[in-house]
Amino acid sequence: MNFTLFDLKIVEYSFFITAILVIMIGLYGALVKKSLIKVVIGLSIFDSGINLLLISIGYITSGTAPIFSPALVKDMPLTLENIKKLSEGMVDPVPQALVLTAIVIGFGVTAVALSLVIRLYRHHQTLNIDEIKNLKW
Amino acid sequence: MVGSPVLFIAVPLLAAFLIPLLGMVWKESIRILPGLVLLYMLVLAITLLEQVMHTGTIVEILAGWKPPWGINLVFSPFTGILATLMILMGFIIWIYSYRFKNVDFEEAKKYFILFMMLVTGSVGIVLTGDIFNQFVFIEITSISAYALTAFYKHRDSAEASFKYLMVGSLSSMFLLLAIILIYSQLGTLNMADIASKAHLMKPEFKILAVIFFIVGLGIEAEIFPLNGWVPDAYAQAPGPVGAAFAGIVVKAGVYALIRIIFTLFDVSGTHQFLIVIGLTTMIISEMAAIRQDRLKRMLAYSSLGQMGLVLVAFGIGTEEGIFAAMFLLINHAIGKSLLFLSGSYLVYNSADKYISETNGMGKFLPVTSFLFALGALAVVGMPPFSGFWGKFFMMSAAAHANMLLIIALILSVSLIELVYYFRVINRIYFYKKESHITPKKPTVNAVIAMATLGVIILIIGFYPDLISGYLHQASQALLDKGKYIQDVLSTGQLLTH
Amino acid sequence: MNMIYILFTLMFGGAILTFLAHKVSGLLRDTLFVLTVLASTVLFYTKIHTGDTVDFSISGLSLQWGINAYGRIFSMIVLGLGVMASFYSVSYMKGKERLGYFYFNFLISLMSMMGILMSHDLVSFFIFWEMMTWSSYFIVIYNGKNVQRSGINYIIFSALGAYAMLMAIVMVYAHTQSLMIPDMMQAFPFFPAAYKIWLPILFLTAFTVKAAMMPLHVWAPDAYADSPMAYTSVFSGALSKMGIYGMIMVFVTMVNYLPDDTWFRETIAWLGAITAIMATLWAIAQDDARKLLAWSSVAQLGYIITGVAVGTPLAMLSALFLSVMHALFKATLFMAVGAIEKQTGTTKFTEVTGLIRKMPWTFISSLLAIIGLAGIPPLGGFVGKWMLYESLINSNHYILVIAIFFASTSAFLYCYKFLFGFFLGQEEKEWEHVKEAPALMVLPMIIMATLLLVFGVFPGIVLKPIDLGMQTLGYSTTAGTFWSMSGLFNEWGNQIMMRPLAYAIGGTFLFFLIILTVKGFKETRYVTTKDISSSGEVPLEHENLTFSEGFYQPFLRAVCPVMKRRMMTYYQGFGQGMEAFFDYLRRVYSGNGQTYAIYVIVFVVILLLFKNSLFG
Amino acid sequence: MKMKKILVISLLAVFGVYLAEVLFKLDFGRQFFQQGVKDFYLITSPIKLQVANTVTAIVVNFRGFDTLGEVTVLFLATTAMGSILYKGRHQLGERTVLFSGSRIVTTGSRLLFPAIILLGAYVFIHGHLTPGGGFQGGVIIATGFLLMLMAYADYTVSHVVLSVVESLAGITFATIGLLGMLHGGSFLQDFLPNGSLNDLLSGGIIPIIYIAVGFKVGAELTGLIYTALNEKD
Repeated sequence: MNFTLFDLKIVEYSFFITAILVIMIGLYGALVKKSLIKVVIGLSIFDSGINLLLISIGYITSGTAPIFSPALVKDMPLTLENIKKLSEGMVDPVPQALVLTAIVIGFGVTAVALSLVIRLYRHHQTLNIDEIKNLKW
Repeated sequence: MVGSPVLFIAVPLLAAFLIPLLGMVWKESIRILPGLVLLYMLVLAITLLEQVMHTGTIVEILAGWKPPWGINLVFSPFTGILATLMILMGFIIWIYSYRFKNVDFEEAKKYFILFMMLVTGSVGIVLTGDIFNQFVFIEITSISAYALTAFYKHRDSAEASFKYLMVGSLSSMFLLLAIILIYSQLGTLNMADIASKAHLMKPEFKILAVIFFIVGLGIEAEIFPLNGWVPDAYAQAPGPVGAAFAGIVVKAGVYALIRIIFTLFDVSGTHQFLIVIGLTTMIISEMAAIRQDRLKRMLAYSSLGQMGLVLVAFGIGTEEGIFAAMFLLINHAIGKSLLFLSGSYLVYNSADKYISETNGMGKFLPVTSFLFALGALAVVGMPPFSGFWGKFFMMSAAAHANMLLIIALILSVSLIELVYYFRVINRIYFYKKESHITPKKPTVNAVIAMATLGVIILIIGFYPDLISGYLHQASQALLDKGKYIQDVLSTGQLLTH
Repeated sequence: MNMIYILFTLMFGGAILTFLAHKVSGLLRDTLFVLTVLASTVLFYTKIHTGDTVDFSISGLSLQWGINAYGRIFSMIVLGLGVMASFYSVSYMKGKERLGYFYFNFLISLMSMMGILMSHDLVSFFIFWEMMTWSSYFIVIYNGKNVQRSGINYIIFSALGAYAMLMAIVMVYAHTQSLMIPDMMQAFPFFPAAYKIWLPILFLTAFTVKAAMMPLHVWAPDAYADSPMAYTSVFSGALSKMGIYGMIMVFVTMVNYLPDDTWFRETIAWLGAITAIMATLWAIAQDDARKLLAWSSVAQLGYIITGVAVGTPLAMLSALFLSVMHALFKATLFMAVGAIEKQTGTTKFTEVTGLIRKMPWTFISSLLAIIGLAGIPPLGGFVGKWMLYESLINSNHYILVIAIFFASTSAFLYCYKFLFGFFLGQEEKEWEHVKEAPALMVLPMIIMATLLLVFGVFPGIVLKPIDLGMQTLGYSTTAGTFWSMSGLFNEWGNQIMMRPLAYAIGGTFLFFLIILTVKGFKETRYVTTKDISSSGEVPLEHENLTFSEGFYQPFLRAVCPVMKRRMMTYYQGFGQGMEAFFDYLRRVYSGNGQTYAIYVIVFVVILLLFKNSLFG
Repeated sequence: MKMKKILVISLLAVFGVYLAEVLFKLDFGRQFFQQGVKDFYLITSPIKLQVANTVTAIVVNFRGFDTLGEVTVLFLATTAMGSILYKGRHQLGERTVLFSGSRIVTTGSRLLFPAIILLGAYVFIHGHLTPGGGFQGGVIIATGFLLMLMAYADYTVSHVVLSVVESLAGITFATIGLLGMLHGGSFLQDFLPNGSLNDLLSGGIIPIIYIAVGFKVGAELTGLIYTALNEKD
């Protein structure tokens, strides 16, 4: 019997487990930490967790990158059948495209968040989120 | 053929990229160009709307790929009306804020770019037929909104914006989670395709996706436990931006939520959930509104309450209910924007915006005060202004669905709303002006913008037929899920193969 | 274009033009205002006939306007008072601020009252009802006194009523798919049992608010007293009658079909009676003429409500007749108070005395109105009250009769207070300069007082249209049984020989009038309040020795246990409790961004935990 | 405070368990759906578009509209940051980092800078052939500028140039979209000859858009860094 690491359920799902753990850590940071910077870091980690989850959705066991590189298509005519056969071993490209967008958006949000933190520090002279609540009720 | 729906996105984006360049050459252009773009969009929207009402939904394919492979925009009667409403509000608010930050070129440039993108993002949310694309537009809208909320430098606006950002980024994460779940099951992102394949999803995935969508979009649609940021953001943002939030952004959020619930999945219980959550939102925010001593916060809470009412109306789920919801939506967009626009002149002087600052303004700012009162009457649903019809249709839809208890609850909450609006009107007209306040006369363009909104309120109030035909078609379009799927999936020629 | 459209266009256009004319010139504004009222009255009476209707539809709702004989009774009150009050207000409001605003709302409220009477469908009824509410609200707060109190009370209660009505309307609409009032009447007997109970209750909530019935009356005294007197005459005279208009319709079309309607009628009748008693007592306790009249209005409406609730043909006749009479005498009285306020600047009995010789015309019209109010023959009030007593006795409501009789008798006390406080008593130096009010103010009062006399003597003039109206409602004609037009004194009370009694009363009245006048001219010595000495001391100038100070103290002490509990305190307590609760509740918006984020997660977790019961 | 921690942890535990419960129903490493859009992309991209990197084909062509939105998000983020940190016309910010690096650092940076830029350009030009693309290349370029800004205390980047570059790049993207509309009837439609697979000049509009995106992202990220760096009270 050809036993590989991937036969273990826990290893097989390690991507998901890691992603969920990263999400939890990020959320914990965002919800509990007092420092605004840490809150932003927490949100950013949360974002990474989601991105990890997104990318692992598209994974296919021992799949290749969805690129028809010269080495791959070297000596076969580009017929529909050949391409189909090649594409069966490739991982799903769509989550990769989506994650690219998600990362960029996450980056944009983080940039805005950090600039807001600078403003808040300027205004309140503190980064403690519990002290920044002039607006309430 | 004036154009196609994609121009609603492409033209303002092009203009947004152009503004920094043009601004170097001709400074006034940064103010004029957004207006021209919005005007063009308005003309386009009205033309397309007229066309759609007669010939049926326009589905525009992008990049030459037929759905579900490419992204597509859907200009149906339902989305078309919302898009037109948003663009109209955007244009009016542009008129209002034409002289905004008159002295500071850099700030004005950023304001106009961000504002235009706020409108464009909201229109994109409404028009797009792809969930991931919707997510991108939600982010465009949100980032513009964060920046606009924090626009004033010497107030607590950064605090409000940070709260908005915290909750907002959670919202986008949950949206992504929902998209991941859907993609993992169906391998597609197109709304119509998802809707037609929804039965293939495992139920636990479907329900989890619905929950994450409700949370993610609920933050944009401002439902109860997720709306803590709303009063802060509305109150701290500049007046026109507050109006845009109430008139444009929240509408997009509600649209997205409604689209998910009505079209994407056929999960039972979502309609009842909408009703419950709408009622909770309405009750709690109206209760909070009556205890406010700051005008803009009061308006913000009131806006929450109104949106709760809209959700209840959507939750009824019948054609009548959706019609009523659309009516309420339009009324709220116009009325609440008018309140924000005129209200910000009534409390122009201080950053605190206490309601007591409006005392006696009726004498000094007669037109603004009058329009404020008009907006308040429209929002509380006094006949013969536009709000009444929305309220009436809503009530009669609920009665048809045999939800008498809900009617009673809504009406008793409306009583609270009535009280605080009339308290403000009383102050404006019958109190003595506080001595340290110097009234600020509205500029001409502001008066024009506010008066336009006032006239719309009166016209709809006296002649609701003007829009009710469109709204009936719109509500049918929303309900007819099969037609939506067919319209989208049968569009266009597959340009390859 | 149909005349009905023209009527509404005229009134609405007139209102807007008047509002705009305010910016141009005062004279133009006044002219336009009076012309609008006059023109619409003329139009209504010459061009619009009973039975005229117009149909139209808005957003798929088919609506209908028209006028029937029943509406005509009330249109008489609305337009008649409208014309009188418009002349009066031109003079009364002279020199005040924001007249454009005042006249605009005045005309809108007249228009909406006509609209209520001419609506044959529930939606336009509701629209006009709400327009009436806000236009009158804007006038209530016009003076700027107690704006947050009286104004907000008024709007809360009105809205409470209006929303109850809206709910009833949508229930009817959902059930019958039609908004027409006649359709509703026809369909009512076939409604489900729960609807049969709730519909009348909801409608009555709306109408009794405007008619100021007991638990919902608290807005009325303040609102009546705080609005300008020129409008209060319409407010109390005509606007409150819209509540009666609606109540009668509810009783005729709905309560009659209740399987067991006795308890319903009894409850409302008793509420009306209690309103009458309590409001009378409160009226007696007032020192301000506005408040006194306001409470008195509430009391009078209580009788009318009792009449409506009892619902026999005679009771209904009396209620409608009393409505017309109340409009006349209460409007006259409010106008008189307005005239006094205009001339002296105050309306307190404790400050003004002895105006009889200075304002004789005001006095005479007030006198007639007071007599009418107190129900003394030969004025209109007597006829109405007599019919009310009779109907109550005929329908075996003996205790109710006693209650009404008690209220009615106690009303003499405040009537006297009003008359005595203002007009009789010593003349004060302070008021020497006071002159009679301008002719434009006096004339409407005189006209109305005269009408009161005429209607009292010839009640048939009023009873005939009322009878027509009641036939529209489904009553058989009362002309032959209760009254007819034959003879000088109409034989409206054929069960009782009225004629000798009336002659006797008339004779006595005339006798005393002549004797007292002659005696009065001969023997009266005019003194001031300071013309006394008590315990060897002459009172100082600033001491208030007016007779009206502490008027009726013993009586009030006797009834004070009843008056200790005021409805208002309960409402206030409720309101404060609610606001405290709201204040507590809004603390969920803690102001901390992190808390809001935690709410999001809490929400997610709740949804996840209950996902199986929420979504299936 | 402790309460809050416990509350959050328990909430997160519930959330995580539910999420895991659902995700573990997926067979990791296998395709979970029958007729997804990905098969179409994988086949069409090399055959019709002649694009070797399917991800790029999706990002720029199939879902090019998303990318336009994404570029807009970045553009808005820079605008937003500028707006949020803006202090008024006459108050220019001061550099936070006031000291230069040592001679070795500065020289090394100067040496590396062209190489980094070149790498970035390579990455975005070859976006349709190899892993990478406009965003990645743009980020690499921005790191080059970051290096320079960190190494030199007085290194400045012209805001005007950045803004012109980013505007022009954005306009290029939008204009190509509109040209596609003129040419073929739909926005962002490919209207250029596609060439052949794995050639540098293949894939129609994809290289052009990715070059524009590369410039734009590079300029925007540099702008963001520069704005944030000049934030000192």
